[in-house]
Amino acid sequence: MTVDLVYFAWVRERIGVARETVTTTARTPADLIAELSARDPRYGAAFGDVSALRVAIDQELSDFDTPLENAKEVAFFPPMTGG
Amino acid sequence: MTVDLVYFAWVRERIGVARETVTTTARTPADLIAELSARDPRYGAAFGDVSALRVAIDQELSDFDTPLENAKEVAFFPPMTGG
Amino acid sequence: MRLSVQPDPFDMGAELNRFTNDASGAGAIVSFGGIVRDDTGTMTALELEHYPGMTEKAIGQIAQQARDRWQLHDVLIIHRYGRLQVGAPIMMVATAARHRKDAFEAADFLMDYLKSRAPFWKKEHGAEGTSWVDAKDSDEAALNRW
Amino acid sequence: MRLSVQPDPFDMGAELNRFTNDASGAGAIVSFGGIVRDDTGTMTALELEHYPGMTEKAIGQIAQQARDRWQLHDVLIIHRYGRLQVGAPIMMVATAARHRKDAFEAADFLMDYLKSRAPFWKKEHGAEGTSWVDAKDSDEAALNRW
Repeated sequence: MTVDLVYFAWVRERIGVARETVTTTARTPADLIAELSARDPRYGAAFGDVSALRVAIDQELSDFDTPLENAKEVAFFPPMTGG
Repeated sequence: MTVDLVYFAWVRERIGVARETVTTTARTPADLIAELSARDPRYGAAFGDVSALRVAIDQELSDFDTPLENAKEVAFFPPMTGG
Repeated sequence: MRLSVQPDPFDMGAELNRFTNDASGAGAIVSFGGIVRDDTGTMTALELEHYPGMTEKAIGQIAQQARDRWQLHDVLIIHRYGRLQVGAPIMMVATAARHRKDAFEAADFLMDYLKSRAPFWKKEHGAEGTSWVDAKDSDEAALNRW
Repeated sequence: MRLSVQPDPFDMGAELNRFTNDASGAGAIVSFGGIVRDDTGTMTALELEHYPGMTEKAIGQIAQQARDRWQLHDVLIIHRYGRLQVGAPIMMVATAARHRKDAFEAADFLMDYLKSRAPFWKKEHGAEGTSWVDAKDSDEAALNRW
């Protein structure tokens, strides 16, 4: 499948792009992280500590083992600091 | 002793005056209530249900058995409804 | 710290802005505003009686308790008395703190105490006469939270 | 119900007055305002990044949860993004209810959820460079209150 990946805050800075489209066989965000980290060390630097990461599938906060199904957009970012 | 009595809300309306000065031997607000109620039925109407009354001695919320000592001003009123 | 007991209406937004500007360094500002509400649809005015002298003293003590208990940059309390129109502001409190928890808790505390410990009494004026507003047991019970 | 995600500054007092006027029948108005705070004395600006699309969606869901849970006449949420100056407003929420308990709890709830569930990230700009603001464990823990 083809999915848009979007990154925010220091995740974006470490990966070096704000948005990219990838073709993947990953079935969950955890799979995606493993696949990308194997491709390039930039992803390892951004995804190294999963406890410091959050993921949204199609703009809904999700878990790392939530099935991607037909997701169009997956976002990775640090814990939010609004308010 | 001589003490100023002040009344608020429906206590004032039932007694018919907002302020009066009385000479009394009462040692507590409870004594004062008993003494006044014996003098005139207006006081009985105002002080009949002590659970619906509050008292302040020299502008500090007090109990009915707090000693009056050298109090200058004793106020009787219903439970407050500020805010 | 501004504590005002007054008959005149006030501009809640203007008071909030002035308070916020003066509380420099505070990250969190909480305000509460009370508005005259007509529950029955027949109220023409709300009359607030108070105990001049004791009112100012009680409000000062309540504000001081809040400042002793929470980390606050500043506190604002405005409370009106006299005859108020439906929809008019009755009173407001505002708290300024570094952290939102202090600002929220202190404002909530101030309201609970002003409700049951500041010497005000409300009388509703309506088409069919007047009636004193009874204190609620729940208001007295709310003090036990603190 | 006005929910706004915007780069521009806003006038907290004017927003509060408009909200109060529109919420006719409400007796209790609670507002929270967040102000850019310089804890270190070296901050030159605060930058807020957000996730366009998800931000509006998340704020709408949080507001709806509050309306489902408390008796509210109205809710206001304004949240800025972009580069903000020290002392400037970051965001505000306001709640209008018949009773003060609903207004206080709902505003407190909205703040806890906006803090940890709305996709904003803060970066401090200072003389010595920039740094991302870490989320606090206490902010995540605050959600368990509800």
